[in-house]
Amino acid sequence: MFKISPEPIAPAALQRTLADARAGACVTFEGWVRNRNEGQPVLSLEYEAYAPLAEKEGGRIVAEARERFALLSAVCVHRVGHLQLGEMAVWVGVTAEHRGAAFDACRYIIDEAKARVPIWKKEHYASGATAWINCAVRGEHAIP
Amino acid sequence: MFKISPEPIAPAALQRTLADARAGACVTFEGWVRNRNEGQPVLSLEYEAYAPLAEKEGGRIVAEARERFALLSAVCVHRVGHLQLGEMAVWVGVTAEHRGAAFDACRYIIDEAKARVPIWKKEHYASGATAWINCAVRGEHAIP
Amino acid sequence: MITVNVQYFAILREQRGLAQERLATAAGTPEALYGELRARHGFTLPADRIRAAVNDEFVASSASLRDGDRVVFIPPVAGG
Amino acid sequence: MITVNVQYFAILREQRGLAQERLATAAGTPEALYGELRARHGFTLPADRIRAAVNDEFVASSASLRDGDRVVFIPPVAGG
Repeated sequence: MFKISPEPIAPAALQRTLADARAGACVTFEGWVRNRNEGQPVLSLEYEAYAPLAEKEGGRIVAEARERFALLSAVCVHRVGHLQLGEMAVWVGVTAEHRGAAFDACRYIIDEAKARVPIWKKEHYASGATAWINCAVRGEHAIP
Repeated sequence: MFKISPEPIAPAALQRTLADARAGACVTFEGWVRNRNEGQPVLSLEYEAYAPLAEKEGGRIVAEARERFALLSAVCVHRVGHLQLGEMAVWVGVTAEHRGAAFDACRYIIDEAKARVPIWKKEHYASGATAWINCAVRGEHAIP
Repeated sequence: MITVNVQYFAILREQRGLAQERLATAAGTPEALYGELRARHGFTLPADRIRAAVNDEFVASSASLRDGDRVVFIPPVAGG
Repeated sequence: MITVNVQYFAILREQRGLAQERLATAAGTPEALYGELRARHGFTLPADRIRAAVNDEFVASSASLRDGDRVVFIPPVAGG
Protein backbone atom coordinates (compact mmCIF):
# COMPACT_ATOMS: atom_id res chain seq x y z
CA MET A 1 0.00 0.00 0.00
CA PHE A 2 1.37 3.39 -1.03
CA LYS A 3 -0.53 6.60 -0.33
CA ILE A 4 -0.05 10.30 -0.84
CA SER A 5 -1.35 12.24 2.16
CA PRO A 6 -2.14 15.95 2.40
CA GLU A 7 -2.73 15.36 6.14
CA PRO A 8 -0.01 14.80 8.75
CA ILE A 9 1.13 11.17 8.85
CA ALA A 10 -0.08 9.16 11.87
CA PRO A 11 2.60 6.49 12.30
CA ALA A 12 1.05 4.70 15.29
CA ALA A 13 -2.18 4.03 13.42
CA LEU A 14 -0.27 2.92 10.33
CA GLN A 15 1.90 0.58 12.33
CA ARG A 16 -1.14 -1.04 13.94
CA THR A 17 -2.29 -2.08 10.47
CA LEU A 18 0.91 -4.13 10.20
CA ALA A 19 0.20 -6.32 13.26
CA ASP A 20 0.45 -10.01 12.34
CA ALA A 21 0.90 -13.00 14.66
CA ARG A 22 3.51 -14.40 12.27
CA ALA A 23 5.65 -11.25 12.38
CA GLY A 24 8.89 -11.28 14.37
CA ALA A 25 10.32 -8.04 12.99
CA CYS A 26 8.96 -4.61 12.15
CA VAL A 27 11.26 -2.01 10.60
CA THR A 28 10.13 1.55 10.01
CA PHE A 29 11.72 4.47 8.23
CA GLU A 30 10.65 8.06 8.82
CA GLY A 31 11.91 10.96 6.73
CA TRP A 32 11.89 14.21 8.70
CA VAL A 33 12.33 17.77 7.48
CA ARG A 34 15.80 18.72 8.67
CA ASN A 35 17.26 22.15 9.26
CA ARG A 36 20.08 21.97 6.71
CA ASN A 37 20.68 20.58 3.26
CA GLU A 38 24.07 20.58 1.62
CA GLY A 39 25.23 23.18 4.09
CA GLN A 40 22.36 25.66 3.67
CA PRO A 41 20.00 26.43 6.56
CA VAL A 42 16.51 25.23 5.61
CA LEU A 43 13.36 26.77 7.11
CA SER A 44 10.65 24.60 5.57
CA LEU A 45 9.92 22.25 2.68
CA GLU A 46 7.12 22.07 0.17
CA TYR A 47 6.22 18.68 -1.25
CA GLU A 48 4.13 18.31 -4.38
CA ALA A 49 3.03 15.04 -5.99
CA TYR A 50 1.48 13.92 -9.21
CA ALA A 51 -0.79 11.85 -7.02
CA PRO A 52 -2.42 9.31 -9.36
CA LEU A 53 0.87 8.23 -10.91
CA ALA A 54 2.75 8.53 -7.59
CA GLU A 55 0.34 6.08 -5.99
CA LYS A 56 0.58 3.70 -8.96
CA GLU A 57 4.37 3.79 -9.07
CA GLY A 58 4.62 3.57 -5.27
CA GLY A 59 2.28 0.58 -5.34
CA ARG A 60 4.54 -1.09 -7.89
CA ILE A 61 7.55 -0.50 -5.62
CA VAL A 62 5.77 -2.06 -2.64
CA ALA A 63 4.75 -5.03 -4.81
CA GLU A 64 8.36 -5.46 -5.97
CA ALA A 65 9.53 -5.45 -2.35
CA ARG A 66 7.01 -8.17 -1.53
CA GLU A 67 8.31 -10.27 -4.42
CA ARG A 68 11.99 -9.82 -3.57
CA PHE A 69 11.88 -10.19 0.20
CA ALA A 70 10.02 -12.54 2.56
CA LEU A 71 7.61 -9.90 3.86
CA LEU A 72 4.31 -10.12 5.65
CA SER A 73 3.23 -6.55 4.95
CA ALA A 74 4.52 -3.20 3.74
CA VAL A 75 3.09 0.30 3.78
CA CYS A 76 4.43 3.65 2.61
CA VAL A 77 2.77 7.04 3.04
CA HIS A 78 4.24 10.23 1.60
CA ARG A 79 3.10 13.63 2.77
CA VAL A 80 2.45 16.57 0.46
CA GLY A 81 2.07 20.24 1.36
CA HIS A 82 4.17 22.81 3.17
CA LEU A 83 6.07 21.14 6.02
CA GLN A 84 7.94 22.72 8.90
CA LEU A 85 11.18 21.55 10.52
CA GLY A 86 10.82 18.22 12.27
CA GLU A 87 7.63 17.23 10.43
CA MET A 88 7.39 13.80 8.89
CA ALA A 89 7.60 13.73 5.10
CA VAL A 90 7.46 9.98 4.56
CA TRP A 91 6.80 6.83 6.58
CA VAL A 92 7.65 3.29 5.53
CA GLY A 93 6.77 0.28 7.68
CA VAL A 94 7.34 -3.38 6.90
CA THR A 95 6.92 -6.61 8.82
CA ALA A 96 8.50 -9.98 8.24
CA GLU A 97 9.15 -13.16 10.13
CA HIS A 98 12.84 -12.29 10.27
CA ARG A 99 14.65 -9.01 10.57
CA GLY A 100 16.94 -9.32 7.54
CA ALA A 101 14.04 -9.22 5.09
CA ALA A 102 12.40 -6.38 7.01
CA PHE A 103 15.50 -4.16 6.91
CA ASP A 104 16.22 -4.91 3.26
CA ALA A 105 12.66 -4.31 2.13
CA CYS A 106 12.24 -1.08 4.09
CA ARG A 107 15.38 0.28 2.54
CA TYR A 108 14.40 -0.90 -0.92
CA ILE A 109 11.06 0.87 -0.69
CA ILE A 110 12.44 4.23 0.41
CA ASP A 111 15.37 4.11 -2.04
CA GLU A 112 13.12 3.31 -4.98
CA ALA A 113 10.43 5.76 -3.89
CA LYS A 114 12.97 8.59 -3.79
CA ALA A 115 14.23 7.67 -7.25
CA ARG A 116 11.02 6.84 -9.08
CA VAL A 117 7.88 8.30 -7.54
CA PRO A 118 6.76 11.63 -9.04
CA ILE A 119 7.10 13.77 -5.93
CA TRP A 120 9.04 17.02 -5.82
CA LYS A 121 10.35 19.13 -3.02
CA LYS A 122 11.14 22.80 -2.81
CA GLU A 123 13.40 24.02 -0.07
CA HIS A 124 12.85 27.39 1.57
CA TYR A 125 16.10 28.82 2.92
CA ALA A 126 16.85 31.25 5.72
CA SER A 127 18.14 33.62 3.03
CA GLY A 128 14.65 33.86 1.53
CA ALA A 129 15.68 31.87 -1.55
CA THR A 130 13.92 28.70 -2.63
CA ALA A 131 14.95 25.81 -4.85
CA TRP A 132 13.26 22.79 -6.41
CA ILE A 133 15.62 19.95 -5.50
CA ASN A 134 17.26 18.13 -8.44
CA CYS A 135 15.84 20.67 -10.90
CA ALA A 136 18.78 23.04 -11.15
CA VAL A 137 20.48 23.16 -14.52
CA ARG A 138 24.05 24.01 -15.47
CA GLY A 139 24.67 27.72 -15.45
CA GLU A 140 21.85 28.51 -13.03
CA HIS A 141 22.81 29.94 -9.68
CA ALA A 142 20.89 27.36 -7.74
CA ILE A 143 21.38 24.41 -5.44
CA PRO A 144 23.21 21.62 -7.24
CA MET B 1 21.32 4.40 25.69
CA PHE B 2 20.49 0.74 26.31
CA LYS B 3 17.95 -0.30 28.92
CA ILE B 4 16.42 -3.51 30.20
CA SER B 5 12.72 -3.02 30.93
CA PRO B 6 10.42 -5.24 32.98
CA GLU B 7 7.55 -2.98 31.83
CA PRO B 8 6.00 -2.97 28.36
CA ILE B 9 8.02 -0.87 25.92
CA ALA B 10 6.45 2.49 24.97
CA PRO B 11 7.84 3.20 21.49
CA ALA B 12 6.14 6.56 20.92
CA ALA B 13 7.70 8.03 24.06
CA LEU B 14 11.10 6.59 23.18
CA GLN B 15 10.93 7.94 19.67
CA ARG B 16 10.10 11.42 20.94
CA THR B 17 13.43 11.41 22.80
CA LEU B 18 15.15 11.10 19.38
CA ALA B 19 13.70 14.33 17.94
CA ASP B 20 16.48 16.56 16.59
CA ALA B 21 16.24 19.43 14.12
CA ARG B 22 19.30 18.10 12.28
CA ALA B 23 17.74 14.65 11.74
CA GLY B 24 16.49 13.73 8.26
CA ALA B 25 16.05 10.00 8.92
CA CYS B 26 14.72 7.89 11.75
CA VAL B 27 14.88 4.10 11.49
CA THR B 28 13.31 1.84 14.09
CA PHE B 29 13.40 -1.90 14.62
CA GLU B 30 10.84 -3.73 16.73
CA GLY B 31 11.15 -7.40 17.65
CA TRP B 32 7.74 -8.96 18.22
CA VAL B 33 6.85 -12.34 19.75
CA ARG B 34 5.76 -14.43 16.80
CA ASN B 35 3.60 -17.52 16.73
CA ARG B 36 6.11 -19.95 15.24
CA ASN B 37 9.81 -20.65 15.49
CA GLU B 38 11.56 -23.14 13.26
CA GLY B 39 8.22 -24.69 12.42
CA GLN B 40 6.90 -25.13 15.99
CA PRO B 41 3.81 -23.25 17.18
CA VAL B 42 4.86 -20.87 19.96
CA LEU B 43 2.40 -19.68 22.65
CA SER B 44 4.56 -17.25 24.62
CA LEU B 45 8.16 -16.29 25.37
CA GLU B 46 10.02 -15.66 28.59
CA TYR B 47 12.93 -13.24 28.49
CA GLU B 48 15.49 -13.11 31.26
CA ALA B 49 18.48 -10.77 31.47
CA TYR B 50 21.59 -10.41 33.55
CA ALA B 51 20.63 -6.78 33.78
CA PRO B 52 23.78 -4.97 35.01
CA LEU B 53 26.02 -6.59 32.41
CA ALA B 54 23.31 -6.46 29.71
CA GLU B 55 23.04 -2.70 30.12
CA LYS B 56 26.83 -2.27 30.09
CA GLU B 57 27.31 -4.43 27.00
CA GLY B 58 24.29 -2.87 25.29
CA GLY B 59 25.70 0.57 26.06
CA ARG B 60 28.99 -0.44 24.44
CA ILE B 61 27.15 -1.58 21.32
CA VAL B 62 25.30 1.74 21.06
CA ALA B 63 28.59 3.60 21.53
CA GLU B 64 30.20 1.50 18.78
CA ALA B 65 27.33 2.33 16.45
CA ARG B 66 27.82 6.03 17.14
CA GLU B 67 31.51 5.70 16.29
CA ARG B 68 30.98 3.72 13.10
CA PHE B 69 28.03 5.59 11.61
CA ALA B 70 27.14 9.27 11.31
CA LEU B 71 24.34 9.16 13.89
CA LEU B 72 22.58 11.83 15.87
CA SER B 73 21.10 9.51 18.48
CA ALA B 74 20.46 5.84 19.21
CA VAL B 75 18.35 4.05 21.81
CA CYS B 76 17.68 0.38 22.48
CA VAL B 77 15.28 -1.04 25.08
CA HIS B 78 14.92 -4.78 25.68
CA ARG B 79 11.98 -6.19 27.56
CA VAL B 80 12.22 -8.96 30.17
CA GLY B 81 9.44 -11.10 31.61
CA HIS B 82 6.78 -13.40 30.20
CA LEU B 83 5.54 -12.03 26.87
CA GLN B 84 2.49 -13.04 24.87
CA LEU B 85 2.15 -13.28 21.08
CA GLY B 86 2.47 -9.91 19.40
CA GLU B 87 4.16 -8.20 22.34
CA MET B 88 7.27 -6.15 21.73
CA ALA B 89 10.49 -7.76 22.97
CA VAL B 90 12.96 -5.15 21.78
CA TRP B 91 12.91 -1.65 20.30
CA VAL B 92 15.80 0.08 18.56
CA GLY B 93 15.55 3.64 17.26
CA VAL B 94 18.24 5.72 15.60
CA THR B 95 18.34 9.10 13.93
CA ALA B 96 20.84 10.50 11.45
CA GLU B 97 21.06 13.27 8.91
CA HIS B 98 20.91 10.67 6.13
CA ARG B 99 19.09 7.39 5.84
CA GLY B 100 22.04 5.17 4.97
CA ALA B 101 23.68 5.68 8.34
CA ALA B 102 20.36 5.25 10.13
CA PHE B 103 19.61 1.90 8.47
CA ASP B 104 23.14 0.58 8.96
CA ALA B 105 23.34 1.61 12.60
CA CYS B 106 19.91 0.24 13.50
CA ARG B 107 20.83 -3.10 12.03
CA TYR B 108 24.24 -3.09 13.67
CA ILE B 109 22.70 -2.50 17.08
CA ILE B 110 20.12 -5.26 16.86
CA ASP B 111 22.55 -7.75 15.30
CA GLU B 112 25.19 -7.13 17.97
CA ALA B 113 22.64 -7.08 20.78
CA LYS B 114 21.31 -10.47 19.77
CA ALA B 115 24.83 -11.89 19.65
CA ARG B 116 26.44 -10.28 22.69
CA VAL B 117 23.99 -9.02 25.31
CA PRO B 118 23.30 -11.49 28.16
CA ILE B 119 19.58 -12.00 27.56
CA TRP B 120 17.96 -15.37 27.19
CA LYS B 121 14.63 -16.53 25.89
CA LYS B 122 12.56 -19.57 26.64
CA GLU B 123 9.88 -20.60 24.21
CA HIS B 124 6.62 -22.12 25.40
CA TYR B 125 5.11 -24.38 22.75
CA ALA B 126 1.54 -25.43 22.05
CA SER B 127 2.65 -28.97 22.93
CA GLY B 128 3.36 -27.89 26.51
CA ALA B 129 7.12 -28.23 26.01
CA THR B 130 9.54 -25.37 26.61
CA ALA B 131 13.08 -24.69 25.42
CA TRP B 132 15.79 -22.16 26.19
CA ILE B 133 16.85 -20.97 22.75
CA ASN B 134 20.45 -21.71 21.76
CA CYS B 135 20.98 -23.83 24.89
CA ALA B 136 20.23 -27.28 23.49
CA VAL B 137 23.20 -29.64 23.34
CA ARG B 138 23.91 -32.53 21.01
CA GLY B 139 21.96 -35.61 21.96
CA GLU B 140 19.18 -33.70 23.69
CA HIS B 141 15.75 -33.87 22.15
CA ALA B 142 15.36 -30.15 22.04
CA ILE B 143 15.15 -27.26 19.62
CA PRO B 144 18.40 -26.91 17.69
CA MET C 1 -3.53 18.96 -35.14
CA ILE C 2 -4.67 17.26 -31.92
CA THR C 3 -5.98 18.72 -28.73
CA VAL C 4 -4.35 17.57 -25.48
CA ASN C 5 -4.59 18.45 -21.80
CA VAL C 6 -1.26 19.27 -20.21
CA GLN C 7 -0.71 19.26 -16.44
CA TYR C 8 2.29 20.96 -14.85
CA PHE C 9 3.93 20.20 -11.51
CA ALA C 10 6.66 21.72 -9.40
CA ILE C 11 9.18 23.82 -11.30
CA LEU C 12 7.26 23.49 -14.57
CA ARG C 13 4.04 24.67 -12.92
CA GLU C 14 5.85 27.72 -11.56
CA GLN C 15 7.61 28.52 -14.84
CA ARG C 16 4.36 28.08 -16.79
CA GLY C 17 2.36 30.02 -14.21
CA LEU C 18 -0.53 27.58 -14.26
CA ALA C 19 -1.26 23.96 -13.32
CA GLN C 20 -3.03 22.79 -16.46
CA GLU C 21 -4.10 23.87 -19.89
CA ARG C 22 -5.85 22.52 -22.95
CA LEU C 23 -4.03 23.16 -26.19
CA ALA C 24 -3.94 22.28 -29.85
CA THR C 25 -0.61 21.06 -31.20
CA ALA C 26 1.00 19.54 -34.26
CA ALA C 27 3.43 17.62 -32.01
CA GLY C 28 3.07 13.86 -32.40
CA THR C 29 5.11 12.81 -29.35
CA PRO C 30 5.71 14.01 -25.78
CA GLU C 31 9.25 14.95 -26.76
CA ALA C 32 8.07 17.15 -29.61
CA LEU C 33 5.40 18.70 -27.42
CA TYR C 34 7.90 19.45 -24.65
CA GLY C 35 10.21 21.10 -27.17
CA GLU C 36 7.36 23.27 -28.42
CA LEU C 37 6.29 24.27 -24.89
CA ARG C 38 9.84 24.82 -23.69
CA ALA C 39 10.46 27.24 -26.54
CA ARG C 40 7.20 29.04 -25.83
CA HIS C 41 7.50 29.27 -22.03
CA GLY C 42 11.25 29.20 -21.34
CA PHE C 43 11.31 26.03 -19.26
CA THR C 44 14.85 25.67 -17.90
CA LEU C 45 14.96 21.87 -17.78
CA PRO C 46 16.32 20.28 -20.97
CA ALA C 47 14.25 17.53 -22.57
CA ASP C 48 16.67 14.81 -21.47
CA ARG C 49 15.90 15.50 -17.80
CA ILE C 50 12.13 15.21 -18.25
CA ARG C 51 10.03 12.06 -18.30
CA ALA C 52 6.57 11.93 -19.77
CA ALA C 53 3.29 10.41 -18.61
CA VAL C 54 0.14 10.04 -20.67
CA ASN C 55 -3.19 9.31 -19.02
CA ASP C 56 -1.44 8.62 -15.69
CA GLU C 57 1.14 6.14 -16.98
CA PHE C 58 4.81 6.64 -17.80
CA VAL C 59 5.44 6.54 -21.53
CA ALA C 60 8.48 6.78 -23.78
CA SER C 61 9.22 10.32 -24.93
CA SER C 62 8.72 9.00 -28.48
CA ALA C 63 5.24 7.57 -27.81
CA SER C 64 2.41 8.70 -30.09
CA LEU C 65 0.10 11.36 -28.74
CA ARG C 66 -3.60 11.07 -29.48
CA ASP C 67 -6.39 13.56 -29.44
CA GLY C 68 -7.71 14.03 -25.89
CA ASP C 69 -4.62 12.66 -24.12
CA ARG C 70 -3.72 14.01 -20.72
CA VAL C 71 0.02 14.70 -20.79
CA VAL C 72 2.30 15.34 -17.81
CA PHE C 73 5.98 16.29 -18.02
CA ILE C 74 7.85 14.98 -14.99
CA PRO C 75 10.86 16.93 -13.70
CA PRO C 76 13.56 15.00 -11.79
CA VAL C 77 11.88 13.60 -8.68
CA ALA C 78 12.96 14.25 -5.10
CA GLY C 79 10.68 12.53 -2.61
CA GLY C 80 11.45 11.64 0.98
CA MET D 1 39.88 -22.07 49.46
CA ILE D 2 38.01 -18.90 48.51
CA THR D 3 34.39 -17.96 48.97
CA VAL D 4 32.48 -16.66 45.95
CA ASN D 5 28.93 -15.68 45.13
CA VAL D 6 27.53 -17.42 42.08
CA GLN D 7 24.46 -16.16 40.20
CA TYR D 8 22.55 -18.35 37.78
CA PHE D 9 20.39 -17.32 34.87
CA ALA D 10 18.11 -19.07 32.42
CA ILE D 11 18.84 -22.76 31.85
CA LEU D 12 21.52 -22.80 34.55
CA ARG D 13 19.13 -21.28 37.09
CA GLU D 14 16.57 -23.94 36.29
CA GLN D 15 19.05 -26.80 36.37
CA ARG D 16 20.55 -25.56 39.64
CA GLY D 17 17.12 -24.86 41.14
CA LEU D 18 18.15 -21.51 42.56
CA ALA D 19 19.24 -18.08 41.39
CA GLN D 20 22.31 -17.57 43.56
CA GLU D 21 24.45 -19.18 46.19
CA ARG D 22 27.54 -18.48 48.25
CA LEU D 23 30.09 -21.27 48.21
CA ALA D 24 33.65 -22.17 49.12
CA THR D 25 35.80 -23.57 46.34
CA ALA D 26 39.35 -24.55 45.56
CA ALA D 27 38.79 -23.52 41.91
CA GLY D 28 41.11 -20.72 40.86
CA THR D 29 39.37 -19.80 37.58
CA PRO D 30 35.82 -19.54 36.23
CA GLU D 31 36.54 -22.54 34.02
CA ALA D 32 37.57 -24.70 36.94
CA LEU D 33 34.61 -23.53 38.99
CA TYR D 34 32.17 -24.28 36.17
CA GLY D 35 33.66 -27.77 35.83
CA GLU D 36 33.16 -28.34 39.54
CA LEU D 37 29.57 -27.07 39.52
CA ARG D 38 28.68 -28.89 36.33
CA ALA D 39 29.81 -32.19 37.83
CA ARG D 40 27.86 -31.48 41.02
CA HIS D 41 24.61 -30.26 39.43
CA GLY D 42 24.49 -31.96 36.05
CA PHE D 43 24.50 -28.78 33.92
CA THR D 44 23.97 -29.85 30.33
CA LEU D 45 25.94 -27.04 28.68
CA PRO D 46 29.61 -27.90 28.09
CA ALA D 47 32.21 -25.41 29.32
CA ASP D 48 33.04 -24.27 25.80
CA ARG D 49 29.52 -22.87 25.34
CA ILE D 50 29.63 -20.81 28.53
CA ARG D 51 31.13 -17.37 29.04
CA ALA D 52 32.03 -16.00 32.45
CA ALA D 53 31.52 -12.66 34.14
CA VAL D 54 33.08 -11.53 37.40
CA ASN D 55 31.72 -8.51 39.24
CA ASP D 56 29.53 -7.58 36.26
CA GLU D 57 32.24 -7.67 33.61
CA PHE D 58 33.05 -10.32 31.06
CA VAL D 59 36.30 -12.14 31.87
CA ALA D 60 38.38 -14.87 30.25
CA SER D 61 37.51 -18.34 31.51
CA SER D 62 41.12 -18.56 32.71
CA ALA D 63 40.96 -15.36 34.79
CA SER D 64 41.92 -15.62 38.47
CA LEU D 65 39.08 -15.78 40.97
CA ARG D 66 39.44 -13.89 44.22
CA ASP D 67 37.75 -14.22 47.54
CA GLY D 68 34.39 -12.41 47.52
CA ASP D 69 34.01 -12.33 43.72
CA ARG D 70 30.53 -12.42 42.21
CA VAL D 71 30.63 -14.97 39.40
CA VAL D 72 28.07 -15.43 36.62
CA PHE D 73 28.14 -18.17 34.01
CA ILE D 74 26.56 -16.98 30.79
CA PRO D 75 24.76 -19.51 28.59
CA PRO D 76 24.52 -18.76 24.85
CA VAL D 77 22.52 -15.56 24.53
CA ALA D 78 19.30 -15.18 22.56
CA GLY D 79 17.90 -11.69 22.84
CA GLY D 80 15.50 -10.00 20.49
